[in-house]
Amino acid sequence: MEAILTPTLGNWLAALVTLMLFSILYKENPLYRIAEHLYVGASAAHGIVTTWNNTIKPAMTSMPTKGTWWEIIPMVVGLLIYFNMYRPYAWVARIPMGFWIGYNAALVLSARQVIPFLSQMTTAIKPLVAMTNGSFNLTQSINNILFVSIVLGVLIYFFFTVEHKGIFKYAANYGRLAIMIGFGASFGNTVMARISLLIGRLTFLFGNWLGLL
Amino acid sequence: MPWYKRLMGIDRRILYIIMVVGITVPMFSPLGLPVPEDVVAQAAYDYISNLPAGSNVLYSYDLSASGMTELKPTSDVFIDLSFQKGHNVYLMALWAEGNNFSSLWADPIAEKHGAVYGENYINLGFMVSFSAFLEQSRSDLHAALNGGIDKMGDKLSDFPMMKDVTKAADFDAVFSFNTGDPGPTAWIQQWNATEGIAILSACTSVSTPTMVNYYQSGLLKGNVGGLAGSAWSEFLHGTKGSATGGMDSQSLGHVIIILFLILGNIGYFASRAAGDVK
Amino acid sequence: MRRTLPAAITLITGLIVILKDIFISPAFNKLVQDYLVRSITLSTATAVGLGGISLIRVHSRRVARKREGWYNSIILIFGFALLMILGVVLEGGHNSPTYNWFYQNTAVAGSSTVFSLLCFYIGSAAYRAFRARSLEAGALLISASVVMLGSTSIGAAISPMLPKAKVWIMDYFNTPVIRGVALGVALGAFAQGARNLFGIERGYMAE
Amino acid sequence: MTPFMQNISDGLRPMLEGWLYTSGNFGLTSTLFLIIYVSALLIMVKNARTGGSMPKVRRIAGLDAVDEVVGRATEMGRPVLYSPGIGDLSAADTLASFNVLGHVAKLIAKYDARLIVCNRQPNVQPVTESVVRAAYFEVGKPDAYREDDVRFLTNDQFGYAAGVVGIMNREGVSALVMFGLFYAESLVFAEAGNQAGAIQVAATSSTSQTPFFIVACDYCLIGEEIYVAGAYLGQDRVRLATIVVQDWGKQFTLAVIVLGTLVSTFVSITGGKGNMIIDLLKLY
Repeated sequence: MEAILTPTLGNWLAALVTLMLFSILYKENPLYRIAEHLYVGASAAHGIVTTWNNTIKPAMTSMPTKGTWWEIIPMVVGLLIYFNMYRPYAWVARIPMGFWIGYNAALVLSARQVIPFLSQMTTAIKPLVAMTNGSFNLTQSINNILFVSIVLGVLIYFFFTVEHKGIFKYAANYGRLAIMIGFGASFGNTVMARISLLIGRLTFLFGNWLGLL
Repeated sequence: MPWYKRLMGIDRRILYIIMVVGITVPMFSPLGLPVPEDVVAQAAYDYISNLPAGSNVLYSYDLSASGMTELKPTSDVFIDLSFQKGHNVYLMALWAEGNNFSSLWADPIAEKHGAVYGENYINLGFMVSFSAFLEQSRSDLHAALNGGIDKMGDKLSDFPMMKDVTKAADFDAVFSFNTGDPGPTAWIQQWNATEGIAILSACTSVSTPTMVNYYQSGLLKGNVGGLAGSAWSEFLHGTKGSATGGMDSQSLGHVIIILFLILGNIGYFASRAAGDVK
Repeated sequence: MRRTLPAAITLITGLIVILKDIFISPAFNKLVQDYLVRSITLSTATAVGLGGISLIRVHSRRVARKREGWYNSIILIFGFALLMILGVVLEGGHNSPTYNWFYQNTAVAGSSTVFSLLCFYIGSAAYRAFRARSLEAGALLISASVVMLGSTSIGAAISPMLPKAKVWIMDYFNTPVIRGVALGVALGAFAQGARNLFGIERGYMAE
Repeated sequence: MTPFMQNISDGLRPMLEGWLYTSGNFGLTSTLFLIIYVSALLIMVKNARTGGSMPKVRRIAGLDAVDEVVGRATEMGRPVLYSPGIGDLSAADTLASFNVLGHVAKLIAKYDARLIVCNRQPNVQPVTESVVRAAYFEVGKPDAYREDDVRFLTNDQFGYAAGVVGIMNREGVSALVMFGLFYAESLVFAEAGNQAGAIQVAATSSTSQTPFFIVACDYCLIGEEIYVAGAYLGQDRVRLATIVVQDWGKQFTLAVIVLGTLVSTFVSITGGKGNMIIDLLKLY
């Protein structure tokens, strides 16, 4: 098999898939559809194959040797989810769903998540009057005031049960403006990553495939 | 049609062509602009280079192919650095795709240093359920690693470098090359919050603000953010890799996007002045 | 039975996990680890085929009824079946060279390509949607431009102030905004977890 | 740490060690916070169930848009595409998304329009199926539910994105409703959606993706707003009650930061060291 499936042929296939998917930039077309369907099908299979090889198969082969027969129970519980496709007994599928949701909801709500929350709170605290070596530091003070006031403004913006009126209105508007500036910065800071991706793809096309680089 | 209407209605496909050309040209003839300094990447570099020889450093490839351009240069630099400093290098992946890259990127460097598998470095493979792994490894690392096997399926207990490493706390630092979750957040929540293990990260520039935030909160010891961070770590390491070269395409790409932004706004304000839009 | 049993399972499972996080008892912790966490892994793994079944069901029906674009569905089923068979039958499964050849050159190539489309979309979004319609939109636009220029070598060449302005915006606007939003998000997420745990929200059980 | 807090912390350590949370952390403030927060939540829920008075929730523009967008889609006779994001069940955003999906599905069922749901996670797929089926059942049109319209695409992040873009174009989707955890594919959906002529409403708690949604989508929810969406859209008293507790949490956070900042400023001016408020919080 390896004799036929050479790296060069592989590069051709990958380049074909790449160009067909890029064609969506022109408009949706039959070539895009072919690549899209191939990609979706292959990657969907990959998810199942890796789960089978990494989890289910090892668990089943180790049952007789390690005596972990109890593992059949959670596997059967997992299989109950397939009842979801059979309408009259679809409710049976709620058993694994309930199990997963319980576990995951608890992960969302655990003391472990509270620690980063409290830690973030401590880092929002800064002295409004900053001193460096015993003397007043104006720039740092202004920056600190800006920092703390933005955190507070943003928090107030997210008050849902307090009507945005009076001082709250000003604070919330200030928070919202800060959110826009902050998110604008995030946007600008992302451009670099996106260009990197295109560089990576162009390097593949011009270098690995056409050998021009 | 008035000029401003034409300016507002440029076909997006023309914009796309301009972008491809602008980014491709420097790939063939570099402009040679200087690399800007990056203090957070510097912190990561300093942290790893200050770990004494014999430290156990876990490099986790929590990434998909999309992170290749930005993360491979960093991986090259840090794996090389760790071998130079005589660390024990542990490789693993929280992402299935990362499992390929851990070998693809690190093995050539290990070979260059003449490192012995199982003594100087080892590949622990891919963890299907990251949350289960991170949890279980706190008490029993070997069991958590796919039931005690390495990437190739060999028994961990046969390797000398796994003898004294039996729980998460035995690692001195974890370095996550990541393109999303599970990544540093998971490591911090599970290993840093509970075991106090130092976590470092190399991320794409999308996640950089979040990671810098973590760094400032002390949750991360350092972060190599995006191509700029990679280029700076190449500079610190004294190598000129693909990150340094890619920075030129970056500069041009940024300028083009800003030009689009300005063009769009000129068109918008002109038509507003003409009373066409409110 | 149809509602109480799943709700009870949710609550009990959740409480065990929460208790484990609060009180450290090594024996209890190990028990939860060895059985509960492992059960989650296994039950999720056995359920993974459901997605595949849904996908193949939709597309095989499309082929059977010769609906528009049915030949694309054949390609999808082909790609799916090929990797399924190779991944299960071949020695080494998804680590075997043959499997990897197909996977790398279809799915991985596809992944990098679709991801890199973002570069183009950022360009068209900058042109189309980034208009200073209001004070807020203007603020968004200006901070994005400054940060964009400040990130690259060209920005530094235009004015040494730009990289400094970028760092200042990131440190004193971006960071506190993300922190403020994250604090709210954390509180919201706790409430969301509690609503699901205590069965206050269970839309999937209405039938 | 201030000497006073150091004494307290040293005194408490032997008592708590081996019991509360972890070896590295105290687990004191985190546990306390969790217990108080959840208790407050449960008390408010009980209060709401027995008919206590409820504060009003302010308007959230992005959420009001959901009904409008679905309505417009119906008028045009084109389908609505719903994405619950790419997170699995362990993401709070995904859990929040189910409630919004339920609301959207009910509207669609009522208007006899068409809803397409695209999933990326195998274990989210059955839950969304149940939610949509339940919604059709509740509206009294169980037979109008089409199982082929709640689809699983692929576990692959960008494979999922490629699939959604294709479906958007081929099915002539008029509106794209995205509630859940999104990563880089956010902008692919938003821009490709725009090019396909769909109106977009988006919500995610991910701070790295919200900027793209703000720029490229017609309506966008920010941060915590996604966690109030279900209650807001359903106008359900019991769930609205939990929003009040979320607000108390924020007021508490605000108070702590203000107090901490005052102490910090005082310490800074007098040239002292440490901050008791921070030390106290750090008993987490």
